[in-house]
Amino acid sequence: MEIRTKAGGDAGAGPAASAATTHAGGKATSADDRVSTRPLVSVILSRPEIGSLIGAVALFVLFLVVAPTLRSGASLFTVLYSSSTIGIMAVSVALLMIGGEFDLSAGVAVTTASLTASTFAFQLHLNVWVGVLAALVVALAVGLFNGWLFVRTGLPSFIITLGSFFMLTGLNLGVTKVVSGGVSSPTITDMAGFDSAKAFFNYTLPVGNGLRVPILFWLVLVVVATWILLRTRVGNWIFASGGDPVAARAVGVPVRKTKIGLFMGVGFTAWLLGMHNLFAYSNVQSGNGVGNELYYIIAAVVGGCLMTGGYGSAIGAAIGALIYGVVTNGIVYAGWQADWNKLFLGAMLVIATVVNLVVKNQAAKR
Amino acid sequence: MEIRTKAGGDAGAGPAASAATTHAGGKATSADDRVSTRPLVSVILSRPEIGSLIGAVALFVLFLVVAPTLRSGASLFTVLYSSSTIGIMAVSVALLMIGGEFDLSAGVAVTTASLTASTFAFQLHLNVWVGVLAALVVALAVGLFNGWLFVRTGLPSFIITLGSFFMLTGLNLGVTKVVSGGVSSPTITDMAGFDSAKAFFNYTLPVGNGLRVPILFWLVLVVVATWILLRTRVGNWIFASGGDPVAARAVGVPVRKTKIGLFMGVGFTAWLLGMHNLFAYSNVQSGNGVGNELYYIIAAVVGGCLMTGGYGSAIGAAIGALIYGVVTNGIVYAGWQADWNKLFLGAMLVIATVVNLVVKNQAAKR
Amino acid sequence: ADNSDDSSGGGQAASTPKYKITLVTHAAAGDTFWDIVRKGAEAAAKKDNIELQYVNNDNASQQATLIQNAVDAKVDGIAVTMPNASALTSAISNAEAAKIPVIGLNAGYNDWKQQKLIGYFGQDEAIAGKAGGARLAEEGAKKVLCVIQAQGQSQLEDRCKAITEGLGSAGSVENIYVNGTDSAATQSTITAKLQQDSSIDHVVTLGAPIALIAVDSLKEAGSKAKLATFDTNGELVAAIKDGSVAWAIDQQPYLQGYEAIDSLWLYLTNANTIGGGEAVLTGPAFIDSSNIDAVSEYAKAGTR
Amino acid sequence: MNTLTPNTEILSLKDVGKRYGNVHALRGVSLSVRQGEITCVLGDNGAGKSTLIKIIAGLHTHTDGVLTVNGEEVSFSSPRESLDRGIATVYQDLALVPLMSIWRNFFLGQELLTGWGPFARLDVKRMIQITGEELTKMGISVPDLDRPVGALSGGQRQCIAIARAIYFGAKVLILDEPTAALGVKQSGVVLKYVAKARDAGLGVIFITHNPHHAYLVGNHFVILNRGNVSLDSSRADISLDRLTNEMAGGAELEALSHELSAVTAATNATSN
Amino acid sequence: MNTLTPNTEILSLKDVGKRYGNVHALRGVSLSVRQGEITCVLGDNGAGKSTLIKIIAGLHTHTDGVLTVNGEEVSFSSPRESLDRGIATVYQDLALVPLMSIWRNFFLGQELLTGWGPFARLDVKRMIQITGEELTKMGISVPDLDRPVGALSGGQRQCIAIARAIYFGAKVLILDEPTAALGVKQSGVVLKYVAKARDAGLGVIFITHNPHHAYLVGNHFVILNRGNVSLDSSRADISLDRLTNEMAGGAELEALSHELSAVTAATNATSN
Ligand SMILES: Nc1ncnc2c1ncn2[C@@H]1O[C@H](COP(=O)(O)OP(=O)(O)OP(=O)(O)O)[C@@H](O)[C@H]1O
Ligand SMILES: Nc1ncnc2c1ncn2[C@@H]1O[C@H](COP(=O)(O)OP(=O)(O)OP(=O)(O)O)[C@@H](O)[C@H]1O
Ligand SMILES: [Mg+2]
Ligand SMILES: [Mg+2]
Repeated sequence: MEIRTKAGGDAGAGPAASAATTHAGGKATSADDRVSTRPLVSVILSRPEIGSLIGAVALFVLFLVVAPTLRSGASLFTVLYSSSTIGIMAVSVALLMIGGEFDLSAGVAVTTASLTASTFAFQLHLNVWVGVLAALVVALAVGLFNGWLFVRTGLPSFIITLGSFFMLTGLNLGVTKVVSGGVSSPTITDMAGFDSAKAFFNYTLPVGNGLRVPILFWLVLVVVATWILLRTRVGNWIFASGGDPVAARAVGVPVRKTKIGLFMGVGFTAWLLGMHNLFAYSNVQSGNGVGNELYYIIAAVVGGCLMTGGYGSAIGAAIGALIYGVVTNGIVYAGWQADWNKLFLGAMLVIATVVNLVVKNQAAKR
Repeated sequence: MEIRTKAGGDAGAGPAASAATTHAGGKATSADDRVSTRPLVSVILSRPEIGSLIGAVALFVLFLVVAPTLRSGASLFTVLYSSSTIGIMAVSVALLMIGGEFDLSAGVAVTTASLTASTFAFQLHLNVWVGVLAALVVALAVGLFNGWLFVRTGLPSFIITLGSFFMLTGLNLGVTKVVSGGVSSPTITDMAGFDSAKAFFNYTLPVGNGLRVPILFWLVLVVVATWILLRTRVGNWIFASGGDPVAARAVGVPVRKTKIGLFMGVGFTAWLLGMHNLFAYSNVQSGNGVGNELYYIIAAVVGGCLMTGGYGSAIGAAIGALIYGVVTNGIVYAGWQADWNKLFLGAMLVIATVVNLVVKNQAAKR
Repeated sequence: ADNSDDSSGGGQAASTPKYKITLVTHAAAGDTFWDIVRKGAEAAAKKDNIELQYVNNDNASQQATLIQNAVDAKVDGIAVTMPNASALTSAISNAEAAKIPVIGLNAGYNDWKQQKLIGYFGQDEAIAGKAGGARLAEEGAKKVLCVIQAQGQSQLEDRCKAITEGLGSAGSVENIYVNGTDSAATQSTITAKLQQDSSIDHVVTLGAPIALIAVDSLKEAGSKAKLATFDTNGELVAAIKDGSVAWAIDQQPYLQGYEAIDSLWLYLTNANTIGGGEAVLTGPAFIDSSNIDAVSEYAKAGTR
Repeated sequence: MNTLTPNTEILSLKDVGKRYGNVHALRGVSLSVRQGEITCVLGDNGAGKSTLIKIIAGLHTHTDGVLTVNGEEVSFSSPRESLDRGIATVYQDLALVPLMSIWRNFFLGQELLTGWGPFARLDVKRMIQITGEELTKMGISVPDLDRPVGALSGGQRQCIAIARAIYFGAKVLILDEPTAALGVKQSGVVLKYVAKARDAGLGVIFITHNPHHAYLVGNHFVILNRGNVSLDSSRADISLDRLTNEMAGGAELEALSHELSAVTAATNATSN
Repeated sequence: MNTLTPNTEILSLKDVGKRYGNVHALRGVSLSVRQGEITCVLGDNGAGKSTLIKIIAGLHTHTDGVLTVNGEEVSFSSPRESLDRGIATVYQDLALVPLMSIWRNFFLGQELLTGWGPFARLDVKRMIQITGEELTKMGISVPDLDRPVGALSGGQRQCIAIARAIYFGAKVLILDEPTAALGVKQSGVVLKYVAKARDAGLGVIFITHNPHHAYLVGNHFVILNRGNVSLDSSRADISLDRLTNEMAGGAELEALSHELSAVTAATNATSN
């Protein structure tokens, strides 16, 4: 036993050695003089959503200047409402992205939910609420299917959900066509339960010019998702499943179940938004929703979620959705030429993420 | 010196030790009896594109059975042509994906190229070929811009190119509107050089029912890309930049230049396809191309490219494009209800990738 | 801009106060049809000293938001297309509650009265489609291919449905979907369909650019089918002239845009309404070889 | 401190084999782990040590043979199953999530909760406190437990993985080259912990390249050679020197040592 | 074998410092590397060793002080610049691309070409052959050079990284804990290689936790402690024992050793 023998010979050798020992041992955790405490501002700046918040504020100020209309309360509610229709989905899409996966079927799933509710209630002459429940089951089933197929095959979720994107698009159209003979959902405004369902899913609070209920749904979802992410076991698992699924699995995190759950979460918000769309607009075109999945992803990414998973926040995604709402409506309020609005949208997107980045780098430097 | 001292004492110790030495030392590279040589079939099966090839063949056979029309030579050329318009872009998109990045602006960049060529030649009353060159410069510049912004900011390419996707969409529309007063490109059929350019970019070889030249472009691109990937230094760098950019940079691979080059490669193929579209259809709608980027990505992924980079092949992407062509046209040839075609497309996509996966797993097991 | 000469509007701009009017359409970006609508609207705006904002979105709920935006901006009038009127109901009633006059154009023939608009300029898709179908029957059509360039849009489906009705028992109609934003894909799909079913004797497209691509498909598939289309643009008029497209159903988009804005102006300045409580039909009219010369000059200018 | 129960066998492998495609990484390996004993697995690079422990940890499923835990035949299909039977593992290629904070990594998969029912939430304060204590005990200095693990040095990360496994180890503790990236002091601490775990009645599998470390704590030694067990001996039957030599290449190193010292001497002569 | 030129200084650091955000990982480090000499850098976990070599390798840029190569002041902004000055590095967290084959990894960034002009292509045959030879020389057995690196064991991967650096090392060779994951035999081979590189006139920086390995080959010893140089001595001025003790915690390990052996003895007595 080499080390032992030697040790016997040299125990308590030079003063240097013992100095080093005291230095490194004991309550070293607090003793490292190389680390300056991070100033509060830098702790705040290192949150995922801060960059986008600053981007959002900057854009908002810009549009307040160039678009006087935006300064009215009514316009603010319009912007909030418009943001909420992206934001509701962005919350669950962000959670899924933190968990390392994509859902390209999220946009059409919203339409699937609307169509299911109206078609089901209409065809079977049931109370509208039964249709609403059927839609919930179907929306969750879509999420379950995506998650199950993902877990079973191990294929990238991009390709799995691209497949279900196409399939749902086809089903939305084909089933509606077969059942109702046209491409839009049957009118259910005169059916039992419609008014109460409408009152719930499209309620307008008598605040100012009218605060529409999706804004509240959105807020609640953000709070719940933030709570889940930061203060529950499942939140920990989501971060781990996205950050390093192999490592997470190795320490016993139920990675597969977590991911399936996240896909179903997207299904749930798709249902919520789908119900709002149905009751707010009375009927639904079966071709709707295509392409919206990209906006949800944009909101999440602009809000600081990493595309590769393992990092991000629900609040960030909400801010991303808000940026989207401010920009798309701001361009209209500013009266800019409609031909260019995609150009502005693209430029804003890049600017917001670059601001985000600069802020983060600043935070890291402190 | 512990080890030395000990060594002196024990040199040539037990027979076990020396046996082990001979066993492990020397020309061990060939001596490991744990490894059975892989049968040729399994070596072949482990290529990235094989799974998709089998998927393609299976789908092709399926459609040959259900769609008699497909058995005619003319239909085959239609399928090939249709595949080539996706395939030309899929080659460069696959290379970019192997290099670890995405380009969501690839679809609209094609339209940008067409619009640039026609608008430039028309407005300045120049020979059409000058417009063609201008379009090449612009297309490469778009790639350079994407690559430069990516490298400078370090933001995910998804978000960078999403920004340029929106910006190009806006520019296509806005500039065309400003310059030509409408939303489609000016007619250049009567301008100098049009006929020769058309003869080049929309040549039809007198083979069978007419073999259109994009099919040849596509073939050449696949061969060149395969050569680059497998037999050049740059190919090595592409795999490394996608597989592990940090490691690649650490061993001196010019990761940034490689990636900028890949973005410019997408620009180049966008130009090529854009010129074909311009001369084949004489004028171009400024809203065209939106959404096609997804098909390019699908082709690459179905062809075995990893979304996370570092793995894939140009041939695979070509097969992916072929699958797309076979399925989209096959559904029509089979005379299936048009309402359901997206459903079929989605199902085929999932089936093709699952077959791909099964084949790969089989290969790994041998 | 007030005094600039305008070839189509003609004369001096009006000296009435500068009203702000928003035109909200369901156009997909980059469709030539809407170019013409917009040109008409702009001509009227110029003439009437109106500040016109044009906005568009092909998603109904987004369109509702655009209307809401206009209400928020307290514009003086809104012109709107209503392919899916029930989705726009609440936004339109918000406008009316804010005392903003709303006028309909292009789409919404069946709904504009219910929505309490001050007027409507457009064609009845059913009438147009039926007329087209009847003409096909007259030409002896047995098998008609109806090409839809975007899936799941009612107004497009309605056209094909109306054609079926107009054609009656004379023949059958089959729908096909193409990716309208990709010329090559559109061409291949139509080609494939023609190769698959050689009994197709007529092809109807629902937009001028698609018709121009279908010309190539017919050529490539070696099909003898005749080609007809809804709507026109400059190139399409040329194609009718050279015979590659037989006829087009014209609803005079320029007129729709022009009249919508102009009658809002009349309403704002003089409380006039047009149509006597009924819709003002701008179509359908057929453009074919017999009357093509009359429109080709204007088509070049981009107003037909 | 000796709370030893009689040395009952907790875990045993019989003729276990594992194939990765055409590579037969393990063949006919038999091994047993007893309560209160440390079984050291030694062997050349690529001998199959990590593969062996990945099977026990549930990360891979064995393709041949029988794995028995507490007398019950098992075939783990996920690490969870292994963990649930009280087997805690420190992986060679770590199992930490780089973007997550140190304390979240420490408790990953075994989070502490406070509150009850739907209001149960992470007990962040306690988790941070315990993480800090455990790391301090290991003698590494990590000032900010909220920092992401990715920003730590290789050795610091290794220490977190070890501290976690020891903290949660219930019946069997598996360590795959835990001391490889560690400094002299930290290695010492880890060895001490391993010995403590054994004394608390755990069965320990300790993989290392260092015969000195192995001999310092091991009760039982297994040498793997190209996927086969080439030596299986209890401490009483083998000396450190013999062990060193049994490891492939032991003899070679001796020769090298001579050679090197000669060179070094020469160099020193020239350079000084 | 001794082709030593006079010990000219190839590389030197003066008061070099590096901050990562609020962590000041290195402070005022001075060091010099001479031709034909091996400078060993030792130190506790997290002492800043890897940070130091990442600066020299061009992976990070230093925030304070002066780095001089061949008498010229430099500040590398990419590893390429460092490589171009003949500095080859083996990173602790490796630098291999898991999905690429072994031979492609070996030659990554320094590919061999055949043919000329536009027809220049990879000389696959020669690259495979050389890779095979170099790995065989290191005594590791990798049967199929076309396999992806990701499927190799930790030690096998380490060997590839080392073999590559040694093969391409031109003037300065930097090794960050190269032997940590290696078996006894492979460690010996690596040490021999390091000595050979030195004898061929290269300057070598050798980072290790193992004072035995360090003393076996080193000419010069630098101990880092919390980002500061706490010892800088040439071989002539220090003994192995002293070196071991200077490393933080050396003394602690000795004490531990005693303790452990006592425990082990007790255990053995109980269990046998
Ligand atoms: N996923 C895999 N696919 C194919 N071969 C593998 C895989 N993992 C390991 N191997 C091979 O199996 C053999 C044993 O690997 P293992 O990682 O168990 O070795 P080890 O004894 O832990 O080596 P080290 O001491 O270097 O860590 C090696 O030859 C390795 O190349
Ligand atoms: N990217 C980084 N960001 C922030 N801090 C870092 C980063 N990299 C290293 N550090 C910190 O700098 C200090 C020095 O790390 P370094 O990796 O140089 O240590 P080391 O001496 O190589 O340790 P080991 O022996 O464990 O490899 C550590 O406290 C570590 O946490
Ligand atoms: Mg191992
Ligand atoms: Mg280190």
